[in-house]
Amino acid sequence: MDFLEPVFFALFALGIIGAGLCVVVLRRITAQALLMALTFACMAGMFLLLGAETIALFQVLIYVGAITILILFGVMFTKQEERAYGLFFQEQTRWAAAFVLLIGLPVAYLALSFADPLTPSAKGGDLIPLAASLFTDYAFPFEVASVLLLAALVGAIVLVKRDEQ
Amino acid sequence: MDTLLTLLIVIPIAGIVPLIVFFRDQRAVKQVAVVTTFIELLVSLVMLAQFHVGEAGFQMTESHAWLPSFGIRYELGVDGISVLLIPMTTLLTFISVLYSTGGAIKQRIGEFMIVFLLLEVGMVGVFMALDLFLFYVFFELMLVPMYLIIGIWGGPRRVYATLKFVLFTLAGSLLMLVGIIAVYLQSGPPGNRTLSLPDLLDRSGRFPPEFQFWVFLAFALAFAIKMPMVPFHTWLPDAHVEAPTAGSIVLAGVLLKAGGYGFLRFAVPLFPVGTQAWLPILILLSVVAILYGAIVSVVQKDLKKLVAYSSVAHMGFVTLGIFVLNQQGGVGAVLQMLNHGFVTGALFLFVGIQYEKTHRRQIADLGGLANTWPLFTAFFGVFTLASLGLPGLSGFVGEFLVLLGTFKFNPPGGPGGLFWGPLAAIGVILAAVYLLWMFQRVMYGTLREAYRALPDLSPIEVVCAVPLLLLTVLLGVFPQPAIAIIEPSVQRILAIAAGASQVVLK
Amino acid sequence: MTIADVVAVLPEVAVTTTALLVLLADAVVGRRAARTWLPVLTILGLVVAIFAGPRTVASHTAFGGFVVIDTFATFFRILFCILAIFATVVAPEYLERRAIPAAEFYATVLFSTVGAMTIALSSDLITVFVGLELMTIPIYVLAAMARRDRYSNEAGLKYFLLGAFSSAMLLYGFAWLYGLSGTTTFAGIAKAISAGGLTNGPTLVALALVTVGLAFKAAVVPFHQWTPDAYDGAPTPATAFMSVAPKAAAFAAILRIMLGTLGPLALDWSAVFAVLAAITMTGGNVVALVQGNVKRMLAYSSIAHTGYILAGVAAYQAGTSASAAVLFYVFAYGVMNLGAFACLIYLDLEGTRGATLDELNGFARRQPIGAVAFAVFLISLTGIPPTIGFVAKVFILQPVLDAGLVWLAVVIALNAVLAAFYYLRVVVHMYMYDVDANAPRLLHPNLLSAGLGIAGIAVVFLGIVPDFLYRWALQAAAPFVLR
Amino acid sequence: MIQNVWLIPAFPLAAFLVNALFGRRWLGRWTGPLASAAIAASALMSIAVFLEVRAGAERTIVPLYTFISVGDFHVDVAAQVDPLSSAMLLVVTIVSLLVHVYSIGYMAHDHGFWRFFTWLPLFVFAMLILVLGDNYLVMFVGWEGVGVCSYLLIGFWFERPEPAGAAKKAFVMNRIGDWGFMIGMITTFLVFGSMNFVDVFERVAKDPPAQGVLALIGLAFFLGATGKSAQLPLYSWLPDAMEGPTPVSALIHAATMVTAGVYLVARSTPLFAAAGPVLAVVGAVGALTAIFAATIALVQFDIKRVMAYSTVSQLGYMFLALGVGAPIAAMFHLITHAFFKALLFLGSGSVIHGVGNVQDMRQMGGLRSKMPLTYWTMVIAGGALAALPPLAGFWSKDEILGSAFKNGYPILWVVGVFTGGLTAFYVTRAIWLTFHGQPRDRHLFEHAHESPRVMTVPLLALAAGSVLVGFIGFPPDNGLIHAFLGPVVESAKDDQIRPILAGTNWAEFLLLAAISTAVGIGGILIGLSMYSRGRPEPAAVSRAAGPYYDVLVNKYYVDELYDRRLVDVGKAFAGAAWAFDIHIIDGLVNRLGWAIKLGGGGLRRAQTGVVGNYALSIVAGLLVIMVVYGGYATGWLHR
Amino acid sequence: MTVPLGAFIAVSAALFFIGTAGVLVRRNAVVILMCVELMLNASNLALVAFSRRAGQLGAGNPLDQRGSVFVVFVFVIAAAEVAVGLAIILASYRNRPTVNVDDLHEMKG
Repeated sequence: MDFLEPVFFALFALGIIGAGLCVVVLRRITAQALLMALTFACMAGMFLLLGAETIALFQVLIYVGAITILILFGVMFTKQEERAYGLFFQEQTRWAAAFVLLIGLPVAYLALSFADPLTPSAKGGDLIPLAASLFTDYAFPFEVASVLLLAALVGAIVLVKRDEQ
Repeated sequence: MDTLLTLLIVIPIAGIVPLIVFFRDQRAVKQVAVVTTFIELLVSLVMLAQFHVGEAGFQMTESHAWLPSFGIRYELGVDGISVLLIPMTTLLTFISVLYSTGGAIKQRIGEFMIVFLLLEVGMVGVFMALDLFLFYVFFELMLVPMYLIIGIWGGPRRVYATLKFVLFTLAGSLLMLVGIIAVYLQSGPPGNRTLSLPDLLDRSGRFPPEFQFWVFLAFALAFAIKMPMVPFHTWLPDAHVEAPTAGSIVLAGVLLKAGGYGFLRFAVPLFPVGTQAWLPILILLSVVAILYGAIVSVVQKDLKKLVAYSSVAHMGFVTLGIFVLNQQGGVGAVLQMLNHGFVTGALFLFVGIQYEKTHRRQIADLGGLANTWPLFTAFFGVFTLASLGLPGLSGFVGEFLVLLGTFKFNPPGGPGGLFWGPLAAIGVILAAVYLLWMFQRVMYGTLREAYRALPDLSPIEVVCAVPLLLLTVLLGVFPQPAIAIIEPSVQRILAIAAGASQVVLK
Repeated sequence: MTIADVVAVLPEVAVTTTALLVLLADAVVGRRAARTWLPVLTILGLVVAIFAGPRTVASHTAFGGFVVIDTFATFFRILFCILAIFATVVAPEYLERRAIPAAEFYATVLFSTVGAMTIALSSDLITVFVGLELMTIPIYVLAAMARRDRYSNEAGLKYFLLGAFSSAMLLYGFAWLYGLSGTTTFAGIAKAISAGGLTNGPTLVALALVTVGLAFKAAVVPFHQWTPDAYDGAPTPATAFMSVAPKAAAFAAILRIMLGTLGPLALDWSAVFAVLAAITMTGGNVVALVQGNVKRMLAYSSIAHTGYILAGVAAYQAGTSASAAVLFYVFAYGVMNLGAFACLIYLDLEGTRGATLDELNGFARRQPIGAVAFAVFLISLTGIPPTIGFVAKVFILQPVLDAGLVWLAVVIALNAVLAAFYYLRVVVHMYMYDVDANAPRLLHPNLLSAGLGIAGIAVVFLGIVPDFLYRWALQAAAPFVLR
Repeated sequence: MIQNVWLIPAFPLAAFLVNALFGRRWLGRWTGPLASAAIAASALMSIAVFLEVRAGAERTIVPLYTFISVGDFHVDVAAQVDPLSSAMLLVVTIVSLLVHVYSIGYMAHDHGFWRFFTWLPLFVFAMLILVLGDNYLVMFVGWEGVGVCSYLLIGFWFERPEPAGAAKKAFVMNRIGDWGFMIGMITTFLVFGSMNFVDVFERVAKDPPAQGVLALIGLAFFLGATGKSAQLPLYSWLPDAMEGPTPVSALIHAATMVTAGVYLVARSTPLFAAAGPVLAVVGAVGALTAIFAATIALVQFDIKRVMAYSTVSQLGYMFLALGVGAPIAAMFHLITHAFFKALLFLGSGSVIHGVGNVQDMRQMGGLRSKMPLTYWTMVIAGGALAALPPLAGFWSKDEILGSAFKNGYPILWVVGVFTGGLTAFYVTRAIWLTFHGQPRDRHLFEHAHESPRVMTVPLLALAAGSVLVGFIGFPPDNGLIHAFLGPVVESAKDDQIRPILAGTNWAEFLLLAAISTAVGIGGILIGLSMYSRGRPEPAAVSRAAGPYYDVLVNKYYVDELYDRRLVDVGKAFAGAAWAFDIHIIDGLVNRLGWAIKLGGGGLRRAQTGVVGNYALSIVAGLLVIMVVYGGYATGWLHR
Repeated sequence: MTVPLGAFIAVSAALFFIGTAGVLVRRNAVVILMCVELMLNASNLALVAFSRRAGQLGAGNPLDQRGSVFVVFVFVIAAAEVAVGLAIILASYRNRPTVNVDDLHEMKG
């Protein structure tokens, strides 16, 4: 299995970066959404490689599932059209590329400085410890997060519900 | 009474309450305002009577913790300098309020009186505060009311003028605030810091020369703008021209004094080395102000502008007197402040009265008014003469002492008193030129038909003018009682400055 | 989770419960009753929250160290509750007129308040991030809450997109911090970083990302551009709240993270912060100067105030007084800025969208109480005594000078002059230009006027008697002593 | 009596106060007699004081109260009663009294009657302060006080523009002189540590400071004197001052105020004496002014202007005397001049009054018959002015010229003698044109009348003075006045001042007197010949003189120089200064505001409203911050 | 395990900046939202990778809980963000049928 890891890693990395780039570059919104889902899926693979099975599962459930679908709904509800830039300063691709490369390349380079090799993952999964810490140590942020969801819920409803009259 | 000074601050505030209650009743508003300012005047006179002449230090001091976690105190006190400036303030305020009840303020009189009483709090406080922070608070407290007075009850270009006034003043005072805080930090180790002037004077030997250099600059900018010294004076003509009469009176009579007072009270004794470093420039600017203000006054077409520019020249004498750093100069500067308060206040009062009657302020539109207004002419003439420094009236004593001090001024290196003194004295000639020319064009000559039926001074206006006249004459003929009050304190300040600068330089 | 833990977060529980009760009550009671009683319920809940918190100065932890109840947290809890109360007080009439669902508005404000409070009491990256999001996401909703108002939509959308973007940056920075230190607790990270310092490349990346993320939340130039549009477009009561609470929360986060966590790098970031502070206050003021719309002008002015507060952060070397100055200023800013925006509600009730200067002409005649209150807030924002704004500026200047940043102090002073120009110009229009005599008097919602009146008096009162507040700020700042 | 010397100025002051407060409403015409009575009281007191001084009270200081005392500077309001001041007291109060009485008649029909009698006693008060002060500061108070009264009284008819302008001109030119006074006074204090005459002169005598310093002080005081006493170059206000009522001209601009400069220099004799070349300057300026003004007086037609230039000229004589070291002669001339010039003015006033406010002599003529009393008194005064023996002017002027000659200033003597001729000529011309010949304006002549008694009695009194006062200087160099004023100059131990108490050298006196009298009579004869016989015809003379005549008629174009050139240049300068104020100083401020607004506009445009741009600026900010942090980390940026 | 930690982080950085670039260059609000999600995901990857590293420094679990718990919270937050974000987009779309953020520049200056 170990020798496969670099292969899988390469595959997933390729998937993440390639699909991510496509999301940015492509012009068809549905394709973009699906490619985003692909990125999420590859990410789940990465999580598996890192031994975070539970996270990977959540990733699939929440991202590949819920979020992608939500976004697809959003796409469906709105009319999509690409228009030419109306104002010259809206065209900023070159600047954006330059800045992002100027920042991204050094950051990526610095990222490689985390050179520690990772030990093979111990078996047994991460679900139990994760759940345990989530509901004990992290009880407070967990509660806050639930309030957050509630707030988002209320907010989303109030924003999209039809007017009463 | 050991809370007399606080009482002076409280009275105007207390007067605001009935003003708000009777807000809609014009008569009541006027009565309340007049009575309040009159009580304030009486109390300030009581304070003056209780003052022990001949003692140099602060008297009637009050000191309470105010912001203990910051080491700031509510500390009041008067010495020979402020004990005269405060009654001047209360008198001018009373006169302004009294005059304003006579119909000069036509709208929102309730608001006007509230704002004016607030202004009085600031003005009185400035001269009593012994804590730098408290001083700053009062210093700025004068700002907003005056801003409103000019902006609401002013002339056609009031908004421009009032914003200019505020921005100029703030630019200076905020830098001073930085300076004050720097002083605070320098005053001692954390926990033992203070802004109380008496404490600071004990510690001012700790201010290193470079520190003094910069902090003095910060203070000097604030005061120079307030005075105003050339070249920071351009707000003054605009502010005066647009301000209502009452505003002009206190602006010229009191607010400008805050600058000179600040120099003398804080900047000089706290930063003697800084003072020395900036001395040549300040002397130069003072003399320039005297001459330049006078020269520009000569060509003014607007009566109020002329008096405003003449203020620049007169305040030049104040700064000159302060910065020659000797007793004659210092005492002369204080006397000049008093004199300028009464005389220029009176001139603005009369320009205002005149304007209320003729609705003209352009000198070219006036003329011959002496034919129909004998009383007005008499008063206005005396104040004009006092303003040009006629001996026997108050203007002379201050200017003379300042000149005397200037001649004595003998700095190591650089031009001395024998250079600056005669130059400054030229200002005395020029004052005669522009004031008499103004008087000639406004009061002398043939009277226009339109003005023939206009009435002379009303009883209220006479009541406003008489105390000023008496004071002008008294200060001119018998200046010594005032000098006796002022001198020890000036001497003390100069001595402190001299002592502290020796400590620092050693 | 023990009883003690619950007790520790009782105020948060109270606020959350209130939010739920408000939503529930809205569903239960009738429209008229709701209109009267929802604000009352909200305010009551917040008052309970204020008194539910601990009164002692002793700090303790709860939830296994994830919640720190110290003086700092207490300060901010109370501040956020006060701001929420104030925002609730000024809103009802506006919500009614603009057909904004009131219950959801109050609930959203309350949710955001919980988030802000969470930031203040957090002690690790996770809690602070969750709190930040709980604070922000309701604000997006608030901004967009006037659904049929295109400006509100635009404000919400812009704020949301950029807010999410910046949150992602902050999160990525957090991730790197975690990677660097192997822990998410503030104390742990601080310990790990003090070993390496900035010379470590990844530390640099993390620091930069965190700086930008937090700077965005506080609206620091050049990360501020969402601010004017979001403030401008949002419904005015929402603007009033979102201009103060998130900013206060952002500074709570900045203190917790930059000082409490990245303290070992303070030498580096404080230099950047000092420059950012100068740029921010100048940029905000200069652009505010040329605004014709008062709401937008106030938005820019709030950017300028960010600069002043940031200067206090940059002056960390002065010790407690720097953090205390930040806290005091945040408090002062909260009251006066919220009040200033709220004063625009009078005119908004007439249908304006953040009055232009000309629409304010004669305001003093049409709405005397509102005009006095507005003038007081503006004077306080200018920093003229005897108002809290002045004292706050003094408290900021003191550590700035103490830290040796004389140039920054001078920049602050000069900026205050710039600011005076446009603040006082508003007073000019209210008091010195008159509208024709026929202009009707403006509506006079009692709650709004009472709230503004009290706030105005508080602004002056605290300007005259600031000591207890400052002492409280000093206590609250005690956890952040770096020398 | 000396201890109560303060009553002397107190009476006029009281009159001033009473008239000022109650004059307009209640007193009305009673103001005149009231003021006169007050002055009379002062005059009586002055006589008493004078007698007491004569009886031996050489110098008494009467302190009243501390005026200013700051540090080492201490000045009392105190009177110094000594021969000099008591003599001046006498002159001032007596002439004032006469002028007051005269004015009751002269001003009778003026609606400003009460005002006139308010200001005139005030003037007397100020003049008395000037005279009595025991130090330069108090003297200065009086000095400026008389200046301002002069201002008020010149501008008495302020509804006309000319008096108003003349008043201002007078005050401003005086102020230029006062500048010098002030500098002299303050420098005196710096050098001597005191402003009291006694202290200063004692120091000069015992321990004189460097001559240069004294010269500076002397010149400064002399500048003050030129302003007040209308000497070159500050004389031009005096002719203009004739716009005031004639009694004012008589009192202020002939008899008293304008002599204050002489009094100042005489008072400071010890100081001047020790100041080296300053006295020579004084003498030269005096002589120059004397001849300069006399030449102008030759061709003026306004009767009062002739008298005004004559006054300037005569004051020049006094300074000449001071310059040649003869202060007693100067004081002597001051006294005689006070009488005869006051008389000339009052006489002119009587004429003007009589003919209905006409001053141009070309419209007069033949008035002798209509106003004989005026005529004869004027003749006496004219004779005194022309220094005909034995009238008062003869004695004093001759003493001046004699001193100039004896003390070694032959050029000044020549100038003086020649000016004497000119003086005789123009006074002859004036009297002839006014009183003799055919009436040139019939209408005017018909209505001319002699003045009422209240005016003529003072004329007579002054005429008596003009005849008799000269004898206080008899015998020459050794008369009453020399004995009396001797102590004033005695303290000046310097070879430049020669107290002329050596006794009379009759031969010398007669010779010199003969020469100057001859020149004077020559002048009179030429005048008579020109105006009574028409030989040579005055018009022909003026044609022949051509441009020179024009120069004289136009008063050497000095007014043009001062008013047009200097004033215009000054105004232009002031205008430029104001433009600088508005455009540069204020302009800079406004420009700054404008620049800030421009910057705001620029930054505003960066706020495009487009989310993408906002995000880009966030990223750009991130980039910069990273670079900065990188810089800190690597050390190429310093914190 | 042969793949070093740095590789994971580098991939996460790449994805993060791809997302960043997307936010900068795309104008469709929904797409921007997607790009933000990519950025969040990049963070998640970094968090998990780091938690793996932190875990092996400590004892017991291969993963440090902090990182993975953080990731879980990010999931929640991302969901909430998407929900609210889409709601805002839809609300805006009702008034002005466009999802093009360039068209929303009525407020500027």
